[in-house]
Amino acid sequence: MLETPSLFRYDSLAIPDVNELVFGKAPRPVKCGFGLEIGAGMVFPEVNFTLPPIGISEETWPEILHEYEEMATNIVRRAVAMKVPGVVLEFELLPAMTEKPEWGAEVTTLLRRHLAAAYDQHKMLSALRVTPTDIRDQGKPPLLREGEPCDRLLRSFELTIAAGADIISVESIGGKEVHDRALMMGDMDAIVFALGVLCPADMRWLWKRIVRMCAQSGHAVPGGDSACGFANTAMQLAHQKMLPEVLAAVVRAMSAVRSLAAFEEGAVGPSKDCAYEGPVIKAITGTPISMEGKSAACAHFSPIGNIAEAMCDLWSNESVQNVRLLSGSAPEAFTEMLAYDCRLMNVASERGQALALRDCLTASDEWLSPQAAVLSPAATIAISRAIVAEKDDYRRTVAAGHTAVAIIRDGVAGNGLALSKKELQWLNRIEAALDALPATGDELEAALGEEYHGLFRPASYGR
Amino acid sequence: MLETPSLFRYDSLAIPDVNELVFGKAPRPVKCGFGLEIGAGMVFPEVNFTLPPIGISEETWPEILHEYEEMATNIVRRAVAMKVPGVVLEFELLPAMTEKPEWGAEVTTLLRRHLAAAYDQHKMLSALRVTPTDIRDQGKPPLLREGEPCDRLLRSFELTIAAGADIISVESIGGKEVHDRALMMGDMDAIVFALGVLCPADMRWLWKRIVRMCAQSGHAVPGGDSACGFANTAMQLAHQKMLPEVLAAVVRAMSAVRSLAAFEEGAVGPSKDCAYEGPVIKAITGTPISMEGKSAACAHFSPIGNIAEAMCDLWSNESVQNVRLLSGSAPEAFTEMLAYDCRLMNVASERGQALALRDCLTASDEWLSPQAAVLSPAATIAISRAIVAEKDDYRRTVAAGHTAVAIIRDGVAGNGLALSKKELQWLNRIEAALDALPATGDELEAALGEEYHGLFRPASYGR
Amino acid sequence: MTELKKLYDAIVAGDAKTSLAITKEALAENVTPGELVANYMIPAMDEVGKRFECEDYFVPELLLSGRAMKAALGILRPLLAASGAQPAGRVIIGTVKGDLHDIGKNLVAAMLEGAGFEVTDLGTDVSPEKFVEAVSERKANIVCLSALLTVTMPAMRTTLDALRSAGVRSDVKVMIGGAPVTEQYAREIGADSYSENASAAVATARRLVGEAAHA
Amino acid sequence: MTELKKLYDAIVAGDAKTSLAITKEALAENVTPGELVANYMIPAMDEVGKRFECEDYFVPELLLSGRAMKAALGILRPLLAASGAQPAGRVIIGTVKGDLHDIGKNLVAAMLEGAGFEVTDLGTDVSPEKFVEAVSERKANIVCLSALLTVTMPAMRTTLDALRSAGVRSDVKVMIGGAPVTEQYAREIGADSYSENASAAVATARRLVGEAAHA
Ligand code: B12
Ligand code: B12
Ligand code: SF4
Ligand code: SF4
Ligand SMILES: [Zn+2]
Ligand SMILES: [Zn+2]
Ligand SMILES: [Zn+2]
Repeated sequence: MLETPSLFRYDSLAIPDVNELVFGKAPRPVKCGFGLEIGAGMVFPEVNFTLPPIGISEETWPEILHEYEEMATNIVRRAVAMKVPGVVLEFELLPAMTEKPEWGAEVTTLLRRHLAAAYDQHKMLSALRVTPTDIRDQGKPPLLREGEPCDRLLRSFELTIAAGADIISVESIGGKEVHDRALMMGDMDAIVFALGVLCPADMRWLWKRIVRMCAQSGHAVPGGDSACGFANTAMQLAHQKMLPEVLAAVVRAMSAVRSLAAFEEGAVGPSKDCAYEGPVIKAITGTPISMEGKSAACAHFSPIGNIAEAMCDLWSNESVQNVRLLSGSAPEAFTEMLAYDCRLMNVASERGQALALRDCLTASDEWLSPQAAVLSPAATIAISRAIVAEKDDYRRTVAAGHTAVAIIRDGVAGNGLALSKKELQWLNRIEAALDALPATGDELEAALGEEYHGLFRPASYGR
Repeated sequence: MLETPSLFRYDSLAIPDVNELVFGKAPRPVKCGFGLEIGAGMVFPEVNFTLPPIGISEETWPEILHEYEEMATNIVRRAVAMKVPGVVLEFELLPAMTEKPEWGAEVTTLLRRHLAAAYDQHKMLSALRVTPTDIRDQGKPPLLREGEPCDRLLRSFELTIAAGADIISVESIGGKEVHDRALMMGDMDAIVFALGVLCPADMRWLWKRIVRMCAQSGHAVPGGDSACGFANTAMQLAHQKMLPEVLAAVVRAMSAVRSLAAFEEGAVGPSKDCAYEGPVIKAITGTPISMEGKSAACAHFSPIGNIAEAMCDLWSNESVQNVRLLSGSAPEAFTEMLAYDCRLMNVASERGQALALRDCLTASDEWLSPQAAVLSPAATIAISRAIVAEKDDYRRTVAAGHTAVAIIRDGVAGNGLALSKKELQWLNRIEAALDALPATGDELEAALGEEYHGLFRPASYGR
Repeated sequence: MTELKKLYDAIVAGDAKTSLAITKEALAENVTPGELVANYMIPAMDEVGKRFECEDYFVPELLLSGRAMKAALGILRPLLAASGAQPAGRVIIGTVKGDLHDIGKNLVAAMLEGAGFEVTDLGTDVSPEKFVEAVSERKANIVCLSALLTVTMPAMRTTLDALRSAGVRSDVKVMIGGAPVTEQYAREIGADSYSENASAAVATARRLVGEAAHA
Repeated sequence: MTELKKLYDAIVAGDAKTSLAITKEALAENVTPGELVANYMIPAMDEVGKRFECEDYFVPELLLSGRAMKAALGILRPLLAASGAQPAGRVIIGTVKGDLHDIGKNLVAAMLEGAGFEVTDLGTDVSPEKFVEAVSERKANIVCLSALLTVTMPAMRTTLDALRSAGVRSDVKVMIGGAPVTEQYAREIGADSYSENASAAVATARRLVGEAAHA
């Protein structure tokens, strides 16, 4: 089924002034859940949590519910004790809970019950984000717009919304079948094709549906998607010294285009925590964003621990297992840490020091890694401008890539960003590849190496 | 053996100006380890780590060494990757490693080797703090100045210094046998007797010896002691709603007197991380201090996560077990988190924003808990002044208690500090008890309830 | 009758003097020890426990009430024993080998006493052998092990092993606790139960005694 | 001889065309396949592995070298097989049931191939039965299991159980890996080994084959 392309495209920035791009404040705040308003001046913790090692089956299901009960109890208790002005809980379904959508819905109900009780008893403002797993990548090549996994994914949105999800997100995987290979081969052509052509096509198809389901529910808001499977995979690989950092940085900037597509289809935020492309989304659309940084060291290391905080509206720990630490459970401990970080930001805002804190957070990471360099408020504005200046997703992606290269070059030239010889060679190689790209995505597709064509189904992208 | 009382007593503040009392800067910086200078402008992470559940015996010893190898490798790797300007590792011996001092020394050697390698290969500046366990509390009543446990403790200092410890600390327990009972009974007389009479007597005896051993070594510095077994026990009990918070706050302030005694005997800092009395020590003596707060949520929850950071020179995570998180090992994850916090403070200092950040950190906790209220820079100066205005430890302790009560009352009256009726009743009760105290410690001892006299040996305190 | 309600009040208020005085008066007036305990003292301690749960009482209040209860019990116990009445159960408690933390353990002990258990506290750093010895000597129903250090948790297992080797494991229920201890760990080492805190420990102890009675 | 050094260089440089061309030339000049593999190709891949270790190469360079090696091996393998030469070992690899992460697993597979192992990649979300089937079909020496989710780690145990029930457990060595997996977990479920990363996996695979030979 081919779709009419959506018509709305951002062509200017909701936040053109870099000094308006700061944590806690978004031009289009989001109200949801139990009295929460996100982006209206305050930053709230977004607590993420997951199961310790345990198989998911009918047999273990009661035990699994018990784990979620325990996590919810501990997190809510700590949030209340910390007197947070509000909190978001994110429930990321595990694959088996999307395969069987009723399971995901059951946990949603359970978590929502805890938030309702905290609202009743302690007036604690809160919202529940639910993120079904994109399980459509099972076939090789994957079938994205039909088939059993696709049906279950859509059903999972439906059931979790019905069970009380306040914010809906997903980390969708369209385009990943090509991007994974391309990334490992360091092949810029194929990377750009995946990010600029395939990804947005799937995003627009999927998010049209999510937005519709949320609208019908009357209570759920479509939060946003994450380029996690793309840009965070690259970041992890760079962390493990498997890919150059400059490649990860350029992929990060380019990935914003595919995530933006969700917002052009009607997503309203808060964007997903692991979507480090969030600041670009915020600058362009004005929606509040969730970010994670040092507070997510439980889930992954990163060179962007402070700078990631600079423009956030929710502050997350990405994911932590329900294991025991000396103080108590890990989800409870991370709730406390996030709450303290948020307290600091909110007090800075109250005292008129938000920009000063934002700039310290930024400066502390900015020139220590190319991946940090593309995340500063200034870089965000530059990348955002480059994106909205172009009309189609492919050209936006290329433009974002060029801008990222330029930012990194500036950093090396004038700001003491130190790159190894190897990294510099890669930067040249990336730039040369970007320069050599054809004018349209179709031309690029035609020129693509044979090995990539077998990896994806054109029909999955309406091509 | 009675000792001549030491003569030196602080009678003024090294930092009389509240605006000079800020993180990273101490009038008397400490040089130690591999090129590290603490308190000279920058804040460094102090990483703490400990074993996962495992018995300590001849049999498990090789496995235990393997754990420490792994922890050291991971921590150092992360510190290098984060490009920290310097780092302190703290090795807190477990009781069995002090019982058998050779074990503690062996781990010291191991850790020191990792720091030496990082210095050689990466020019990473560092120091190793070693903290033997005060194992003298085995007898009932405990024998503090002689006997097997005392000998082993002293031997543990000797051997770990010889093995390369750069900074020596201890969490000494003299006075605890009385304080524990007094705390649980909420008995102010006995609390003051423990903190103001017994504790300082043991501290002076013990620290005279530690200072001498360090001086003889030519390389180790006597770091300082922690009132952990007193004030942090109270904090934990308040956290569990077993004791009123106001009692914990008053005990905190009073406990500074006993910890100060180490410095009057020659300790030079950096003080111990869990000694939240650190700011008072810094204000009075000018030595750099280690603190822990939100970053120590892995080890204990607390109402002072941000305010604890305001004046630190080292920033610690207190203790985390070598368990696996999604990102990697927990000690490695906490190394990253501490490093980001330090980056922020150091950049703020560079940009002339240190005081602004300090004040945001302070304001974000200050009036949310009486325990935070007594930890602000202003409260620190007030408590410090009250202490140095008195000549003997007993009167200093009473003065610190009065000042804490006054600070809390001010908070309630003018700063929105909310106390429950129960807490207010306790505050009155505490104040009344302080008011009714006799003029000297000896009089207090004579008036003490019978139940306390059997708990301690006067000879252990030279009484 | 008004007199006796004052016994309840004295215990709740933690007033040992009054509690002792009223108990003596009541005995002189021929009120039975059983009635005093069942109708006034246990309900008083239950009320204290409730206030503690609701965060209306802190530990000091709790301990003072415990003392008031103990003062009264001091004169009642010999009479009760003579009349053949039994305590709620006999508990051995201690912190395991290598571990000196005792604040939590002391609280558990105090709460159990308050609930009418006969508690023998072996202190801290207690070797497996000492636990075994005490079980046999005291004819205990329940053994409570406390550990605050992860490196001393394994001593809980060793203690259980020692109880087994000594052939007394089936005579007692074993309850464990302390900050690093978990439900799962209790299962792993074959203890009968775990409790998170002192009030939960009382409820569990009651359940364990019940189970033992029906076993 | 200079010609052959170029084969080494081509593989190190990841130049598949040249590597193929030189291999053909060499065969035409009657150099034995065994010599090409042992003296030029394996050393070249070892050098590549070293550069990767020293962070001088990233994965793309590594994979290109692997391709250059594979291109040459493509024409050598039939000849080697005819001469009775054996691969370093036969490996079955896959991501366990319920888990779709494959980047790490793919790297391990590529490195093992580079080191001369014959690798059968079963892909992701592989059921225990499929592993069992492949082991019997391929006469594998080593089974490699990957898992990135803690909730799919238990599928490693299930797979080992299936190998046992099928009676083929003793025919193969089992190596496991993936971010959440640990040495201790390997021991717990009775796998033969764990490796932290792809280079370590190669070293371990060599050791396991050696052990199997001596067993
Ligand atoms: C007070 C304290 C001390 C005091 C002890 C005073 C005393 N007389 O007990 C002092 C300062 C002496 C001390 C020393 C040490 N300590 Co200490 N200590 C603490 C602290 C701050 C509070 C413990 C406490 O009393 N809590 C209050 C009580 C009421 O709670 P609780 O003990 O958990 O008990 C409750 C429940 O657990 C339960 N419970 C307890 N026992 C039982 C038993 C049964 C049967 C049941 C059913 C229930 C139950 O009911 C209780 C009431 O609700 C904790 C921090 C913490 N977060 O717990 C560290 C802590 C326990 N100590 C720690 C360490 C490392 C040490 C030392 C090794 C430090 C050192 N290197 O020198 C030494 C070891 C001494 C030794 N040989 O045992 C670590 C332990 C790490 C670990 N898990 O391995 C902790 C967790 C601190 C930390 N975050 O790192 N400590
Ligand atoms: C990329 C990625 C994805 C991609 C996968 C792309 C792909 N084709 O594989 C996408 C986006 C699709 C994805 C999806 C999901 N993911 Co994911 N993902 C990651 C991420 C960021 C990187 C993994 C990676 O490729 N690393 C790079 C490779 C090279 O490293 P590696 O896999 O560790 O492999 C090395 C070693 O482990 C070892 N090794 C690996 N396998 C083997 C096997 C053997 C035999 C040996 C010896 C060695 C070995 O060698 C390799 C090379 O050195 C990690 C984060 C992280 N920190 O790891 C999360 C992570 C693994 N994902 C996670 C989650 C929760 C999910 C989802 C459930 C999310 C969701 N709720 O929708 C889904 C599940 C999908 C499914 N059914 O499996 C969690 C797992 C939590 C947990 N442990 O349970 C992680 C840890 C993220 C986090 N911090 O929360 N993910
Ligand atoms: S960053 Fe980590 S967790 Fe977040 S979604 Fe990506 S893999 Fe999944
Ligand atoms: S605060 Fe915690 S860890 Fe630090 S010393 Fe005290 S108990 Fe020991
Ligand atoms: Zn995520
Ligand atoms: Zn301490
Ligand atoms: Zn410590």
